[in-house]
Amino acid sequence: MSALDLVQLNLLSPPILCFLLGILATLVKSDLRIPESIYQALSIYLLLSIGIKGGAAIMASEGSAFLLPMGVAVLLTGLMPLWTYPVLRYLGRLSVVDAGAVAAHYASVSVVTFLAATTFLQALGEPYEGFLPALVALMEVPGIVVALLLVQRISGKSAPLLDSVKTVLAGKSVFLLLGGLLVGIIGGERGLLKVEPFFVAPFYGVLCIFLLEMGMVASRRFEDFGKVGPFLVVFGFLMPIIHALIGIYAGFLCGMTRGGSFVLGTLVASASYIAAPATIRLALPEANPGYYLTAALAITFPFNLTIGIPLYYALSGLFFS
Amino acid sequence: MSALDLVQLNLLSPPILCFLLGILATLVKSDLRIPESIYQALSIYLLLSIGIKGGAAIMASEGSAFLLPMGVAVLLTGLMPLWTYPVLRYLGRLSVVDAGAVAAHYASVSVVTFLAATTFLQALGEPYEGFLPALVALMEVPGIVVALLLVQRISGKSAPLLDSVKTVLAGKSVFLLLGGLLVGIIGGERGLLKVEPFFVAPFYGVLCIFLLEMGMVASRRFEDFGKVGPFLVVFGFLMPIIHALIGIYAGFLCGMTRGGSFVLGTLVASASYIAAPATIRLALPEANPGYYLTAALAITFPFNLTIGIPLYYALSGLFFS
Amino acid sequence: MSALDLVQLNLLSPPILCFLLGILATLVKSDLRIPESIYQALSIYLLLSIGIKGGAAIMASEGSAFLLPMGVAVLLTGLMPLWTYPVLRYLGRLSVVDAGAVAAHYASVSVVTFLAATTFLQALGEPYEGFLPALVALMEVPGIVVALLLVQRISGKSAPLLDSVKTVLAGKSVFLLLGGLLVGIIGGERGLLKVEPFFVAPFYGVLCIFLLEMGMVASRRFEDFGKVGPFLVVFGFLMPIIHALIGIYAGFLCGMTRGGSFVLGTLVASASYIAAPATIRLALPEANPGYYLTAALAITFPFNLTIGIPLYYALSGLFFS
Amino acid sequence: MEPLPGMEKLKRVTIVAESVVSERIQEDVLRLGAKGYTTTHAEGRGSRGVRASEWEGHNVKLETIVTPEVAGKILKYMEDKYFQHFAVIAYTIDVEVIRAKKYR
Amino acid sequence: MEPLPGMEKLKRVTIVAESVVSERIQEDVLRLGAKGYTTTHAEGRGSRGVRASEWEGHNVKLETIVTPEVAGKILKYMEDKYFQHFAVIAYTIDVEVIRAKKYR
Amino acid sequence: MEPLPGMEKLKRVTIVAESVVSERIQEDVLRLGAKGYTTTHAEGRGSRGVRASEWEGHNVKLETIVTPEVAGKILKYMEDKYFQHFAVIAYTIDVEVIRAKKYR
Ligand SMILES: Nc1ncnc2c1ncn2[C@@H]1O[C@H](COP(=O)(O)O)[C@@H](O)[C@H]1O
Ligand SMILES: Nc1ncnc2c1ncn2[C@@H]1O[C@H](COP(=O)(O)O)[C@@H](O)[C@H]1O
Ligand SMILES: Nc1ncnc2c1ncn2[C@@H]1O[C@H](COP(=O)(O)O)[C@@H](O)[C@H]1O
Ligand code: NA
Ligand code: NA
Ligand code: NA
Repeated sequence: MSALDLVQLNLLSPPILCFLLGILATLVKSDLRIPESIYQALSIYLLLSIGIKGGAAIMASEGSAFLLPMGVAVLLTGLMPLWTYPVLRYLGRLSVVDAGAVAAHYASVSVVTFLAATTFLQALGEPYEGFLPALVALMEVPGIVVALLLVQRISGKSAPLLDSVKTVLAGKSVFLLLGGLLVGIIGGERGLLKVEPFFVAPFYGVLCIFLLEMGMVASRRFEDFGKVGPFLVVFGFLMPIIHALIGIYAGFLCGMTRGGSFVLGTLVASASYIAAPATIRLALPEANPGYYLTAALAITFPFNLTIGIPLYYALSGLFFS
Repeated sequence: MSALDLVQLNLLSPPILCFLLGILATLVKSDLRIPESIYQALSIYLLLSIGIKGGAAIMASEGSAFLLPMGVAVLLTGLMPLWTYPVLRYLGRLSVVDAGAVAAHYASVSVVTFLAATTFLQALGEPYEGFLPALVALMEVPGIVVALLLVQRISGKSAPLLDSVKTVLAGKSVFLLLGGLLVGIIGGERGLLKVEPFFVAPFYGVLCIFLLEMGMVASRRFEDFGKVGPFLVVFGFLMPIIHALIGIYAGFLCGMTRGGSFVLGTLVASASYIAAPATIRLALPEANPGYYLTAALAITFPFNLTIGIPLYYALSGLFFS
Repeated sequence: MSALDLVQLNLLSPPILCFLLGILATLVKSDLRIPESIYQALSIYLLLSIGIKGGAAIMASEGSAFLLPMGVAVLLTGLMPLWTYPVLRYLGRLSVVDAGAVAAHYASVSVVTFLAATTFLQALGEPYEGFLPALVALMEVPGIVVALLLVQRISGKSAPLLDSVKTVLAGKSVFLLLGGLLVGIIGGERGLLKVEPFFVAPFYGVLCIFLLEMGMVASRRFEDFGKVGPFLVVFGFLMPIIHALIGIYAGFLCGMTRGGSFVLGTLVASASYIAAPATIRLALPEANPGYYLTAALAITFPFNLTIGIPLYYALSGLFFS
Repeated sequence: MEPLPGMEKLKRVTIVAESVVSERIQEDVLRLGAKGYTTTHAEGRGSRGVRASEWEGHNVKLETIVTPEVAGKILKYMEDKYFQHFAVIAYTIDVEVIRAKKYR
Repeated sequence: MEPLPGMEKLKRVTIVAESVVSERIQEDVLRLGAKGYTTTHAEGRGSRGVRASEWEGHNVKLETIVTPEVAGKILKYMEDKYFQHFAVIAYTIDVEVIRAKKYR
Repeated sequence: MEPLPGMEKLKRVTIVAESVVSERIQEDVLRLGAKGYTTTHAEGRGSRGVRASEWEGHNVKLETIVTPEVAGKILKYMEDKYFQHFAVIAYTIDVEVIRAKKYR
């Protein structure tokens, strides 16, 4: 498949079309709104569903093939602030807290980007490891913690780190992912079977509605591009590509399939706009959400969803061929 | 099938039973309420789903068989104010704006009435054209615009017509229908397949809950019958029958199936209570919602849903036999 | 199957796991919240779905096999206050209104406990009568009315009993159950078929989300254990077991299957935390919700859901073997 | 602070009540002379703690603009009828309105 | 009652409007000089009765803290532009704020 | 305007805060002496603009009826603790209540 075919395959899938429709809704000033409670219900559904499927897949997988990739993914995610922070601080000239805050977001992951990546693989008919949803849960937290530690180290003031770790672990997104994992692991294949018509079959349709809303949310922030300055815009487009390459290569080294390595790469490339913002807002209140949210939500997220995913898949061909 | 059998077939289907249950809820003063956000979520689901299915059906249909019926449907809808306005103004003695407002509602369409008509055909096992959902999207707007133009002409004052056209096009109901159409057309059969377990399979169940709410909404306005005067009550029952005959005949002339012509007739017979009220409220604020909403929502809508649909189907037998 | 196997079978099913997850969410102080409108939508879905399935099952059942069990269930439920009231008043030393209020709750039923019982039977592969959902609807009301009558008798003041009966009958939970029954009876098998992908297939998944919320709701009240005193805590654990035995035996005498008798027993053992509290709050405002809600919701409900159900099933072996 | 020119002083009564009684209170308020009211969903904490049940929803906040006389009547009625057994609070605030006759 | 020490008096304008006009009113309010506003979903009863439609949602309540001058302008504008045809009410309340310059 | 007979004057403190800090503020308010509070979901516009994220929900409006002393304490605390970094506003209104001892 040519690069253009890949882009097209991605852009023309209903979830991504709905994302673009959401952007259009903002552009034509439609009065369409997804009520807040519905947005929350959809999130709860998606997170729990990912967790349960991941858990059931772990139980179904033979041996412990998932341990190495998991360890590597967690490590990678934990290390990311070590290079993103300096880039942001010294190349981007952000303040200590702002650099730390942005680093935290890029060192965590975006659940919806993950879903878009797996949707893409399914359309392509390319297989991937079933335990990947478990990765999402594990990759959300470490990078945030490391970034906070870094800021604490550098600025010298003792932020309430333990509090932050508790906040992020008990925060609803991580709680639902891990909780779903538990339900999936304990309930196993048999449990999954009973709830399959709810948690599995309608999943992609629900994702469509969710992405419709995400399109509106992201595009409402497009106008903030000007405020964040050119550096952060470039960062938001380039950094994910570099991260994707690192992630794909890591997957390759762990012996994962091409599909799995591509998903891992996309996860590494993605920036959190759910777990991270909530945690950072409380742990580093002096950091400007105008920087970290705009970069993660209005630049990197739409980029990954539309161009990034087919690009990373094409790039994964460099390692697998 | 006898006329009575048809009425029974319609009334005893779960969606219509739920509509009646909603009316009952108001009568026995139940504290049952569908939360506003749920009502909005159900609407978004239904509209998007209709659009996507219509779009995919257009792509699946061979040739351009849908062009003629579409053109005719749009034309018909655009012409409707030309006779409903004078009837309302001179027979009904409504003021210029009130007559224009009511005409706008009857010259647009009701999405839920459309759904009830197709449900009925499915219960009957009668086939119909797959592109019909696209008709719904196209028939919502023109009649409203023409009615507004008419009022502007007659009253001499220049209403902000362009604004109104924008309002109704970017309005959530039209936006979702057209947006869904686009997603369906671009995503095609293959896209539909992925979202089928969400947007297609549970559709009739969702419609049940929606109609439960509509029953409550409509019956809460039953007491306004007295306020609108006898003319509008008669108008609300008779006009749809005349419109249905026109619509069925138009379908017949276009070479549509009996099922398709019946649906077109029902669409023409229906009165909008979603796109039209929102637009009219802003474009003609001096018009009394007590007239147009009561007629469209508390008279014509329940009439079509219960008696109208089997009646129009029986009437379609006059042309097809 | 050993008793432990039964407990495990129950605890490890996804709905119960989600209930435990909800308790965990409160314990770790997660900020997870199910929005109120979603909770209400899920309830409406579950109640309507139970009703429709029950109604369709009644139509599908041959003869009038359901009449005897129904009559017995209603009678049993109506008699319950006659022994629970004295126990609460004289052993528990509650005031007249408080004893009456608690008695009313235990003489009604919990819909979700019913669902957990049938989920359990399905996991076990044990058959049960299809008309059982109809029982739920019928067993909600009589016990509440009798308890109110009793209080009225004893305290001598004429509470607005007719009002209360109207409140509970038109109250949303009873209205939806009975309304669903009607839709199911009138629409029959054929109607059910159309709405099956919405009302039947995803049911257990929806139940999971609902129980996640119930876990949070119940556990938020755990701290009230201290306030209600030791008697009510013991009552909340022991009374259900006695009631379960009575119910199972009644089912046995009516010639029901083991599965059906077990479900009847569980229903009798359950305490209402939906229809009863709303009615009692208005009819006996001087009764302390701290007693009746804590007992029904924070003690008996979690007990039945986790230990009670496998226990009652094991106990049903005493009669059927 | 002086009232803005052309405006008249009235009272706004605010009632926060557990949902189980909110529809009744809406009827009460109109019967006691209010010409309208505005309600919002609310949650809250107070001294009484427990409510009927989650299924009933949380609290409802009702605000109604009325003459001082009607305000007095409403507060009196709330006190007599609801304060003892239900989770209800009520208070008044001075407001300034245009076209006061809408509220009389 | 005396103002708390260090606080300044301003006006809070409250507008309850049927949802169909609520976004317009939000823009109006900012244009007329308000520095911010807070909105909540509301339902209500008044003299006019019917609204556009359920699909549009119910009412929106908007509260904005402003100087007396801006308050006067907003009320005047509401009266001229919305009172006749739309279900809209507006009134003011005296409030005390810290750091009043945020609202000027 | 004169207070209605039998009523006492108190302060109502209103706090509008981005949701990420709303639970903390609820605890703060009780700790500082309030006997209860009422919250509603709110949205809004102000000078600071961006919030944590949509996933956190919008703003929460909290209203609590307290004595002037407690009101002063709460405002002071909000100013010290939240005003600089969080999207939070706070102000007071004079209210009249029956049975003022519920709020003391
Ligand atoms: N001091 C207070 N300030 C504001 N609202 C209050 C206060 N006390 C109680 N409330 C509200 O009134 C409701 C009933 O209070 P209570 O009857 O004390 O439980 C609570 O849920 C709160 O919404
Ligand atoms: N006296 C009143 N007190 C409080 N709110 C009112 C009052 N009258 C009207 N409203 C609110 O204003 C909206 C429009 O009122 P109306 O234009 O009179 O129908 C109503 O839906 C209520 O939310
Ligand atoms: N002048 C104002 N009047 C009413 N509410 C305001 C005002 N300014 C800000 N707010 C509310 O306070 C929140 C935080 O404001 P800010 O910190 O200025 O962004 C906003 O989202 C509004 O809900
Ligand atoms: Na990342
Ligand atoms: Na029409
Ligand atoms: Na019971």
